[in-house]
Formats: sequence, C-alpha cells, structure tokens
Amino acid sequence: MIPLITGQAVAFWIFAVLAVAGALGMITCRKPVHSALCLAGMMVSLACIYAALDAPFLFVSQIIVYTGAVMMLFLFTMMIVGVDTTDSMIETIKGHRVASFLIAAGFGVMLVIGVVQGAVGGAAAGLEQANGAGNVQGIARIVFGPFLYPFLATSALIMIATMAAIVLSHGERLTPKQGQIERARARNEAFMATGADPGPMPAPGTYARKNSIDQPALLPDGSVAASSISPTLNVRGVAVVSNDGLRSAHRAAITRFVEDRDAIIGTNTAQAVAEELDDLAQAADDQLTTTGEGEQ
Amino acid sequence: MYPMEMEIVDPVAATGIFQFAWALIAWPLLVTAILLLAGKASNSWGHLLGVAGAVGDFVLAVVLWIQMIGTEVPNRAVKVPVTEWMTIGTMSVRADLLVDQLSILFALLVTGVGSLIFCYSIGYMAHDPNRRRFFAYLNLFIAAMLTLVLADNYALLFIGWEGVGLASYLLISFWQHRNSAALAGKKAFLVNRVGDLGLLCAMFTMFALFGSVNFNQVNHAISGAPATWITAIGIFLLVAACGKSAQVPLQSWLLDAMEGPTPVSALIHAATMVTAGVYLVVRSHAIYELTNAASLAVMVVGVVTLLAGAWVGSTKDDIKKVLAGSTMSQIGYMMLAAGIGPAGGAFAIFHLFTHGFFKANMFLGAGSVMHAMDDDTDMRHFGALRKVMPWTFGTFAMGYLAIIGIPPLAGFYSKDHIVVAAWERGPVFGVLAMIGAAITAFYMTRLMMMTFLGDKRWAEGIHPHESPAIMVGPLVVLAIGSAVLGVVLNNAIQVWLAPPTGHHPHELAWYHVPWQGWATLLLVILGVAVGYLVYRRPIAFDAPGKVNPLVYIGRNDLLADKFNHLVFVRGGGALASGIALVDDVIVDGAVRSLAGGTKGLGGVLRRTQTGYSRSYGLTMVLGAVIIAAVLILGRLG
Amino acid sequence: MDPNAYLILSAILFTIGVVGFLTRRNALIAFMSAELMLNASNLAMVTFSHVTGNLYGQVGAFFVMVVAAAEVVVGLAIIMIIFKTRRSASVDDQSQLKY
Amino acid sequence: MENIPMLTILGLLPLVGALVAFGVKGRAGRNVAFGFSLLTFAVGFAVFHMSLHSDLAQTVDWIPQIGAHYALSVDGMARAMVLLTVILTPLVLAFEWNNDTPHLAAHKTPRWDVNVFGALALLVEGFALFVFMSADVLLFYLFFEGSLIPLFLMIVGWGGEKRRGAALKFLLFSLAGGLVMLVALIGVYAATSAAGNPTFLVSEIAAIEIDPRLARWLFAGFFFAFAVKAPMVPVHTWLPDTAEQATPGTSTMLVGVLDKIGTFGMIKFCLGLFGEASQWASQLVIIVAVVSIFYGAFMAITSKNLLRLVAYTSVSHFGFMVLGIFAFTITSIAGSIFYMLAHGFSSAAMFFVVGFLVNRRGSAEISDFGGVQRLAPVLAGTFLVSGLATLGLPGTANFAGEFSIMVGAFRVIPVMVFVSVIATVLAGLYVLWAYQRVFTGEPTEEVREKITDDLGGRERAIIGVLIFLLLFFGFIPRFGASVSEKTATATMSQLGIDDPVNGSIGGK
Repeated sequence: MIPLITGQAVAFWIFAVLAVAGALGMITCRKPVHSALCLAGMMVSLACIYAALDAPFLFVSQIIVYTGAVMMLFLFTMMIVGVDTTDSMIETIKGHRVASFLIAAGFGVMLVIGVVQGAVGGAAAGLEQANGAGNVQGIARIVFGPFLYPFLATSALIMIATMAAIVLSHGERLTPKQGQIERARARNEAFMATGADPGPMPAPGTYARKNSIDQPALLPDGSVAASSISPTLNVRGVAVVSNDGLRSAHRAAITRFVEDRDAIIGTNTAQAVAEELDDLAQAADDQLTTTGEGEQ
Repeated sequence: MYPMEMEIVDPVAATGIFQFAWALIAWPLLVTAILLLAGKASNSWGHLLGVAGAVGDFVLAVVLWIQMIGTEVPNRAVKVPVTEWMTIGTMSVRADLLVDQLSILFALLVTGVGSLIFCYSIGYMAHDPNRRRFFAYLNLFIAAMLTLVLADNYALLFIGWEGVGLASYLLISFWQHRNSAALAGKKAFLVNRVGDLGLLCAMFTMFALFGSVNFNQVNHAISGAPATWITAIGIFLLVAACGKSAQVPLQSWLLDAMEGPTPVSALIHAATMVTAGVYLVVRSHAIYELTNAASLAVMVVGVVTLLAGAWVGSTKDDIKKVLAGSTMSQIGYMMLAAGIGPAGGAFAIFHLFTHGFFKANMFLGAGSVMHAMDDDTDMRHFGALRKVMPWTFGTFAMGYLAIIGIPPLAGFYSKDHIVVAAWERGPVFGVLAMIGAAITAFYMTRLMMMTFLGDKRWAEGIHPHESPAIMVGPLVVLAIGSAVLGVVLNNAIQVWLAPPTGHHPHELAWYHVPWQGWATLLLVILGVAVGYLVYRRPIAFDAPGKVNPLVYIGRNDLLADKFNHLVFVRGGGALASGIALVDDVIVDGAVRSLAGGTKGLGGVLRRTQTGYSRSYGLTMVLGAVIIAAVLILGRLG
Repeated sequence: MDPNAYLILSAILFTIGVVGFLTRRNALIAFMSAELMLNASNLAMVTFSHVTGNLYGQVGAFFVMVVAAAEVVVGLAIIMIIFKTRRSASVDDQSQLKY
Repeated sequence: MENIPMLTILGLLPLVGALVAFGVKGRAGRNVAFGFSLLTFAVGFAVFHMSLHSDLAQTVDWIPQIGAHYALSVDGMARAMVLLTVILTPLVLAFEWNNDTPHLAAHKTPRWDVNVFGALALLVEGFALFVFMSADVLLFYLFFEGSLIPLFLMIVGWGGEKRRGAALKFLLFSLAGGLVMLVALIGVYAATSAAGNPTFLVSEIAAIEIDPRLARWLFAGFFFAFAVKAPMVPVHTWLPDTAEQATPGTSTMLVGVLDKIGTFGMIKFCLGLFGEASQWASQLVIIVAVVSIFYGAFMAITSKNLLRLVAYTSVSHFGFMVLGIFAFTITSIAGSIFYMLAHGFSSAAMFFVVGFLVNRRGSAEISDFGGVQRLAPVLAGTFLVSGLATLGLPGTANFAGEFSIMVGAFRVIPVMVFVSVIATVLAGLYVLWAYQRVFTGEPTEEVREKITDDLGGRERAIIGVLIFLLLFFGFIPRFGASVSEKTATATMSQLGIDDPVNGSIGGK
C-alpha cells in the first residue's frame, strides 16, 4: 500500500481522537447531562468514521437512531430523574475502582492482542464492488433476503419493547379511584370525626378594585377565611391573610366612603364611624381570641 | 440292596370319567369361593355346603377308584390334560393331573377322612360365629391337598404344597384373636417355607438339567444326570419333606400347630397334610433309588424323628401335643420306610393310610374329650372319663390298640412291615424302630391311663358328657377303619402300589409274621406294662416344677424353640437391626452429609452475592479476560 | 488505511465503556456505557465489512442498532420506574437482591 | 384403522384429561379426571389388543438436525407396561376419591383441591405411557424427566407432615440419576454421529457398533439412572421416605408405574443398546441385586411403619427383577417383565390396603394397631391376600414372575439363586409378622374407637379388581408370559447370547 495520506486516514485520525475524547468525557463528567452530550459527540464521530468506511446508510442511521432517538430518550429520562443532579465520584465499594481499572486494562490488552494476533490487516477488500448498486440497495438485498426472518423478528422485538415500556412506565393505581361518592363520604366522615366543615372550600375574596386569588374571603365578623386561598400563595407571602391587613383595607374603604359622604352632604360622622369600627374590631378580636382559647 | 430294575410307567391319556378328575379340585375350590364371597348370608347353610364339598369329592374319588380297578394294570396311570400354566423360554409348565394308584389312594384318604372330619366339625364348631369361614378354609385345604397329590409335575405339586401351607396357616390361626394361635400359624407357615426352599431348589435343578419338572420326564431323564446333582435333588426334596412333615430339624411348628381347632389337627396335622412329605419322597423314588446318600439321609431323618417324636409324646401333659408328638413319630416311621426304597415305599403309604385313620380317630376323640372338659387339654385334669364318655373311650381305645400295633389291628400290619424292612436294610435302623415302637406303647398307655382310666381329677364345675351323635358317628367309622384296614389292605397294597412305587420281590400274607414282628410285639407289651405300672399311681393336678433333664427337654419341644429363638430370632434380629443401622447411618447418612455439605458450601458461596450489580459486572469481565487469555495463550502456545 | 487501527479504536472505546460501567454508579451513565460498548462493536463490524468486501458486517451493525433501540426503551423505562419508587438512580442502592 | 395414530392418542388422552381436570374445580374435576382415566383404560386396552395383530409404530422427524425422532412403538414389554399403567391410574383416582376430606388425620391439610390430584395423576399417566412407548432415546428421556414434575407435586400436595422434605429427596435422587443419563445420552449422540449417522432412534443405535470402552461408560450412565428409579441399594433411600410421607395413591403411581421405568429401561436400553457392556457389568449388578433383595427384606422386617414396610418390600422385589434381567436367559428376562406387571398390582394392593388402614386409624405405625381383624374382617382378608401375593405365594401373579426369574437364572448363576431364594422365607416373615401385629389378638381401646367400619363399596371394588388381577395372572400366567417372552427373545438375540440348554448349570 502506498503510504499516502488519504481522506479516509485524515477522517479517521480526527474522529478517532474526538470519539475517544467523547468516551472519556462521558465516563468522567459528574453531571449526567454533560455525559450524555459527550456520548452524543462520540456517536457523531463514529458516524463520520462510518461514512469514511463506505457505510453511508449506517452513517445516517447512526445519527438518526443513536444521536437522535436514543440520546433523546436518555435526555428525557434525565429530565425526570433530575437534570441538575451531580454525581459523587467517591467509590463506596472497597477496592472496586482499582480492581475495575486493572481488570478493564487487562481486558483492553486482551482485545488489542486479539486484534493484532488476528491480523485482519493488510489489504482491505474495499466495498466498491459491494456498494456498486448503492449501499442502501446492497443492505436491503441482504436484510430482505437471507435475513428476512431475523428482520421480522426484530420488528416484533421493537413492538414488544414499546409495549413493555408503556406497561412499565404506566404507574399501577395502588388505591381505588376516588369518585364523587367516595369523596362525599370522606368529607362526612371527617366531619363526624373532627367536626371539619363538610361543605366546599370558600371562594377567595373579591373586591371591586381587585379580582384576585390572593385576597382571602372574610367571614361575617370580618375575620379571614384562611381556607379560601391557596396555601402556596400564603407560603410565598403573596396573599394577605392577617386580620389587620385585611381590616385596614376594609376600614380604609369605609373611611373614604364616609368622608366623601360627609363632604357632599356636609355632615360629620367620620369620628363616630371610626369609633364604631374600632368597637366592632375589638369585639371581633375578642371573639377570635375566645374561640381560639376555646379551641385550645 | 435289592437288585433294582427301574421300571417307569408312562401314563396313558385320560378317557371316560377320568377326564373329569379336575373336578376333584374345582369343586371344593368353588365351595370355598362361594362361602367366602357370599358373606354372612350363607351363615345358615354354609356348613352344609362345606360338607358337601368334601363328600362330593369323596363320591367322585370312589367313582374314579372303581373305574381304575376296572382298568388293566398297565393302563391304570392316567394323565388328565387340563391347561398350560405358563411357558417362558425354556421353562414350560402344564397344569395336568396324574391319576394313578398312588394318587387315587391319597384322594380317597383325603376326601374320605375329610368327609368324616367335616361332619364332626359341624358339631365341634357349632357355637363358633365363624363356622362358615372355617368350612371355607377346610374346603380350600381339600382343594390344595388334591392338587398336591394329583399333580403330574413338581410345579403344580408345589402350588398345592403351598396351598395346603396357606390353609394350614389360616386354620391354625383360626382363632387369631388369641395371640398364641396367631403366632403358631405364622410359625407353621414360615417353617414350612424354609422347607419349600428345598422344593424350589429341586425344581430349579430339574429345569436346568431336564428342562421339565414333569414326574414322568424327570424319572426318564434322571439316570442320565450327574450323580452330584441327583444327590442334590434328593437332599432338596428331603428338606421340603422335612418342612411339610415336621421332621427333624424342621419339626418345631407341629406342636404349636395344635393351637388350631381340633378337627384341623386331625385332618391336616395328623391324617393328610403332614404326610405330604412322605408322598413327595415316595413319588420321587426314582431319584432316591439312584442316590444312596440321599436315601440314607431320608432314613436317618426318619429314625431320628420317630424317636424324637416319641420322646416328646412321653413327656407332654397336653393331650393334643402328645398326639402331635406321636404324629411326628409315626411319620418318622413312614420316612424311614420311604427311604428304604422300593422295599419300603409301599409300606410307607400303607402306614400313612392306616395312620390317617387311627390318628384322625384319636384326634377327634381328643376333641370330643376337650368338648366335654370345656376346652381343657391338660391330661392331669382328666381321668376316669371312661364311664362318662363310653363311645369316645371305645373308639379311642381302638385307635390306641391300632397305633401300638396289637394284632390284628391296622397298626400292627403297617408298622410291622416297616420294622422288618428296616431290619433288612440295616439292623441299626431295625433296632431303633423297635425301640420306637416300645416307647409308642408307653406314651399311648400313659395317655389312656391319664385320660380315661384312673381317678377323677376334674377341675371344679366341669361336668363331662358324651358328645352329640354328629361327632360320635365319624369316630365310630374311623374306629372301624383303624381296626380292619390293616387286614384288608395288607395283601393288596403292595401289588396295587407296585407300578408307582417300584417293584419289590416280597410276597406278603396277613398270617405270616417274621421273628422281628414277634420281637416288636414283645417290646410293645413291655412298653404297655411300664406305662400301666407308672401311671397307675396317683397323678398330681399340677405339673411338677422340677423334673429330670430328659422330661424337661421333651416338654420344651427338644429345645428347638429355644435354639430357633437364639439363632434365628436373636441372630436374625441383630442382623436386621444392623442393616437398619447401616441404612440410617451410612447409606442415608451419606446422603444427608452430602446434603449438609452442599448447604454449607452454599452458605459460604452465598456471601459473594453482594447485591451490587457493578461487582457482578466486574466478575463477569474478569471471566471474559480469563477466557480470552486462555484462548490467546492457547493460540500462542 | 490499516483496518487494525479501526479495530484498536473499537477496542479502546469498548474498554472505556467497560470502565464506565464498572465505576459509575448513576444508572443512566452505566447504561450509556453499555451503549458505548455496543457502538464500539458496531465499529468493529463495519470495519470487518470493509475488510471482507461484503455488506454482512454492516447489516450486523444495523441489527445491533435496532436491538439497542429496543433495549434502550425498556432499560430506560425500568430506570424510571425504579427512580419513581426509590427516588434514586444509583445502581448501588438497588442491592436488595443479595444473600 | 391403520392410519390412526393410536399410540399418540393413547398418550395424549390423559394429558388432555389433565388439562380439563385442572380447569374444572372441585369434585366435578375429579369426576372428569376419573372419566378420562377410564377412557384411557379403554384405549389402552384396545391398543393392547391391536398391537397383537398390527404394527402401530409411528416415526416422525422431530429435530432432524440431531437425528431426534418422535417415534412410538410397543413391543411385548411395553404392552405389559401400558396395560399396567392404564389399569392402575383409575384405581388410584378411585382410591383418592375423597382426599379433600379433612378428617384423614394422617393426611395433613391438602395443598390443592381434589381435581388437581386427578389432573396430576393423569399427567403422570400420560408421561409414563409416552415413556413406555418411546422408540427414541431423546423422547424417552424427555418424558422420563417430565414425569418427575407431576409426581413431585403430588407428594408436595398430599400426605404427611414431612412430605416436602420427602418430595425434595425424591426429586433430587431422580434428577441426579436423570442428569447422569443425560450425559450418557449426549455420549450416545456423539457415538452415533461419529459412526456417520447421528440418531436417537433405538433401533438405529442398536445397529451401530459403539467403541466398547465408550459403551461401558454409556451403560454405566444409563444404568445409574435406572438403578435410582428401580430403587437398588444403595440409592434406594428416597423410596421409603417418600412412601411414608406421600399418600398411598401417590405411592402407587410411583412404585407401581414409575419405578417400573427403571427395570424397563435396563432391558430396553442397557441390554438392548450396550449388550457387551451389560455382560461386562453383569456380575457386579447381580451382586448388587442380591444385596438389594436381602437388604430390602431385612429392612422390611425391622420397619415399624406399614408404608415403609411396603416400600422396602419393593426394594427387595426390584432386586429380583434386576437379578432376572442380568442373568441373561430368556426365561429370567421374561420372568422379570412378568414380575414387573405382577409387582405393579401387588404393590398397589398393598399400598391400598395399608391406605385403608391409615385412613381409619390416622397412623401407619404398626404399634398403633392390633386386633383389627375382629373389627374389619374384610379388610383383614384383603390385606392377607395382598400380602400373600407380595410374598409370592403360588397362585398369585408374583409367584409366576419370581419362579421364572429363578428358574431361568439358576441355569447361569446357581449359587446366587440358592442365596436369593432364602429371601422368600424372609418375605413370609415380613408379611405375616405385619399381619400378626396389625390384625391378630384383641383390639385395644384406641383401635376400637378409631376403626369402626369395614371396607365400603368403593374400597371393596378397588381392592377386588386388584385381587382379581393378581389371581388371574397367578393361575393363568400364560397371557402375560407370552407377551413378555417376545421382548425377552428379542433382547437375547440383540445381546447375541444363546439361551442355555438343558443339562447345563452355571454355564457347565
């Protein structure tokens, strides 16, 4: 063979380095996402090597099937499992890592010796003749010729694998379905047991100037119905559930209304109304306190 | 030895009534089947059908006998083809019958005495709830016994042989709720089976040598066989005869067999089955004539047993056991005669026939006494029964006179001939046979004195009475037989039996008595006198505890049971437990330790299963590396 | 171009896959290592195809791809279900199947 | 009629019946199973007759790559075994008619319903039939091993407290034997393919010259499996344990039918395929057989448990069969085959009568009995008849078998026969001693309390059939003899041994 630097050789050296780098990156990255990206890179490199080896069909399949489909599946799974988790690289099984490296090195050595001993090298026959009628056609002739039944079997395999995935990922219902009857019964049972309100949750409060789920409803005594808003909003501090906060808005509205009325009709009731509101608030607070004490 | 001219009679094909000889066996078998299968429904008429089984056979036997008398002598032996039993390879056995002078005599004895005993049993077993079953077993016995004597080959004979053993077992342990009866039955069966080994081995040898066990074919072929094997066959047959006929050393079962109902003792253990051994030896005379060693062995066994039986009979207090000892002894005489050869064969059968009558007579008499004494058998509790049971006494006395050999009663003729023949064979045998006769006279006199004569020694509340007519009738018939058969048969028997048992130059006359006969008679009278003098004295109600060694040994069945217990029961038991131990500890122990070892190893290897799939992967890769290394290094090397 | 170079590349990639499978605890990465090994063997097959001059090697690689796809589907489903029940994707946490 | 695959139908019928019986729950399923077993009996009987006149053999390629065939045929021995199988199975089902009834104290709670028992018994029957009819070693092996599974389940499902351990022991022993046989089977394949014609067909293997050294190894492999199956000392210990724990019905299927595969295989495969090796090993085998005879007899004598006793008697009897087989005479081999048939009936009868006792008393310990004859005379009578058949009384089938074995063997090995004939006395001892301890004497209070009824109609019918068969083959053995003689003659010609002639004892 004439020692000429061919396109094939160039492609090999470039993509071989990329592939090994991708592989090493895949096993060293702490974040699975990075690993997946490295693997994808390695696969693309391999695809290019395939192309250089006169295997255009596999070049395409490699990219579509592996890089496209398989790696996508990996990424999807990763999203569910947790994209941003970071693996600890500390080995927990005693002596495992050293043994792994030694044995894997031995394995690699054996493989290389095997390759060298097998000495496939020398003149490669090349695929010009086999690809004469087109690579895809050649493969098709084999797949749909002598390998027809295995091929059909793989199609069955894929079908079954799909069904298996559905069956596996479809969570089995562990408890019986909760229907309307069950829910009503549960509410009544809770009422019987703890005195919890069997009725529906109260709707959030609404004001003319504001229509919002972060405004709790007020009970007739002016106190807040805590169950009328989402606990999430409460936790985030968005909703206002304290009595004082609500009452101040309420009071402000009433005060403005009374002042406007006084101004228009020339009366002076603002002071009286303010005192009355204080009394009411006081009474409501007292009642809340006693109720609270009673509950304790 | 007499000059021997072996003449073997070839049986002729059956014609006329002989073709139906198989009915002799089939009829009682049918009766048995009916009685056993019909169940309780046949309780009311079962015993009558049972008696019909024997009587019907007797009638048929008599018809056959008359037919035979009317036939010319060379054609008297008749072969009755029935069916092929089995043919496998070189072994072929036909179930054919041979009706000749010998077998017809046996058939007459078995069915005739049998009929009488059956009738007697109606009375004897009247109160037993299982009387129907009893008669079924008796019929089974008749069928088996007739198979035994009518068979024309050893294999069919063996079937009958075992059949009578089974019937004997069933009847001895008929009252099996009594442990002693169950044990006695089992013992009888097992000891008989030891004897059967002999017959089996004899048959194996015959098959190997001649390819047949047919009497006729064996007789024809025997002279061409190697002498060693002829002697071996003779010894094998002797072992079989010893087992069935309770000869030393297989005698121990007969005394225990008295646990059975008395009619059984009379029929099976006195008149018929126990004499099958004699029949076997006489039937095989062609073999014994060719082997001095085996026939000598037969004679020795006979003499030893006749003395041993007499010894036992002189010491026992149990009336049935005295009679059983006597039976042993008398069969010893027959064996002795059978061993002598053609000179004695006919006499053996003669004595067998007369013995069948007088011994059955005495057993039934003993049964009658037991019936009267509330099933007590201890003679020390009897005495003076002569007055209350005149018929029983009279018939018993007839048997007594017959057995001790008072002329002109049956025993005199039959025993006398044996003594004479034994003397001519060898004076030692003659002298011993005479001494046996004297002892017989002694113990029979003892029995008579203790039972019928002397003082009353009855236990309280016992009121003896004469037995009913159905029981007395057979006694009378048997007594007449005991009295006259000797005279009647004396001249005829040798001629009649000559074809099947071999010719003998003697000519007999009932009035001719040689000097040995007179000497024997003298010894007998001496024995009677001693017996009378000794037992005229008062007899204790309870047996004395301390007795002299001779009596002790006799009372304990010649220590045979102790010997058997020590050697076979203990020894065999030890062997069996040893094997059981080996089975448990070594054979199963090996299995168990293998299981335990596997479990232990599993427990250790289990630890490698850490559950970490990465460790498993590591092991897998290691395995791959090793395999690859082996392959690569293999290629390098 | 010497085909041995491709084969040695394949051997190296395969060995890296083995190391990854043995050392990484994250089930997803272990699984990706297995994919890496499959790819390495595919490369060997394509090379063989090139050496022998027929397309059977490529067809073999094609079948491996198909089967790998099926395997990935099922494998990932299993990983997911394990994660759902045990809240962990570490292979060392799934060590209940031991003595 | 020629084109109907009767043998396949015969084999499949019980298997189909098993499937149906699995499906139909409860006692209805049991009835279905019983019906199928009767149907199989009818077909089996028809096959028995048809095979007299026509060749029912059937050969279809199964795995042509390795020369395995689906080949069925029936020769004399197979006919006898088919008859035995189709007769015993309905009887077993009838015996276990009510095994879902919890009052049987000896049977701890059954694991499955009664229809499952019927189905499993039918499975055993079907597999056993195929085993007996196989003319292909691989097919034989398949069903040989297959029959272990339903029987294992039968032991696990019904029986005493320690039945699981017993089932495991049974399975491990049988598997050990079977796997050794598998190795030999592969060896056979290697030998036949070396000879240029890879095949598993018995007839073709027999025609191939196998290297004598290899043949001896192969013989040993087959013989070991069969020695475990027809329990010979020292690989017998599973049988007493199993018989003690399993129900008598299961034990009957096991001892009556399945164990016959051991002696069946010795004749068909050991002698039929490796004649030279069989002769080479015969002396050792005969000694082991005689040891088995006495070992079994002595162990039966010492047994304190009736079921163990019956099992040990079988060990002794199998010793006789093996003795007859390896004496190499037509008479003894045919006698062994006849004895296989007879022993099937007699051991079934023994297991059944002991089963009747156990069902009443709730225990199989001999010491728990005594005086039963008074309370159940018919039971006592049937026990006695069965026992007498077991001890080989003339007039029962066993005698004809034992007798021809010894007559035939005596020509070749007289000393061994002299020795083993003593075992017939021991047989008398163990049977009659057991009878004496169980049935005679006065019954104790406890026995009176437990044993209140004699045999019922169903029980009488079952034991009546067996007793009839025992007497039938005892008095008219020529039917069975002619069947078994054909196989014996064929085997002898295959062995190339001339039957010894008259006048020769011990080969002289």
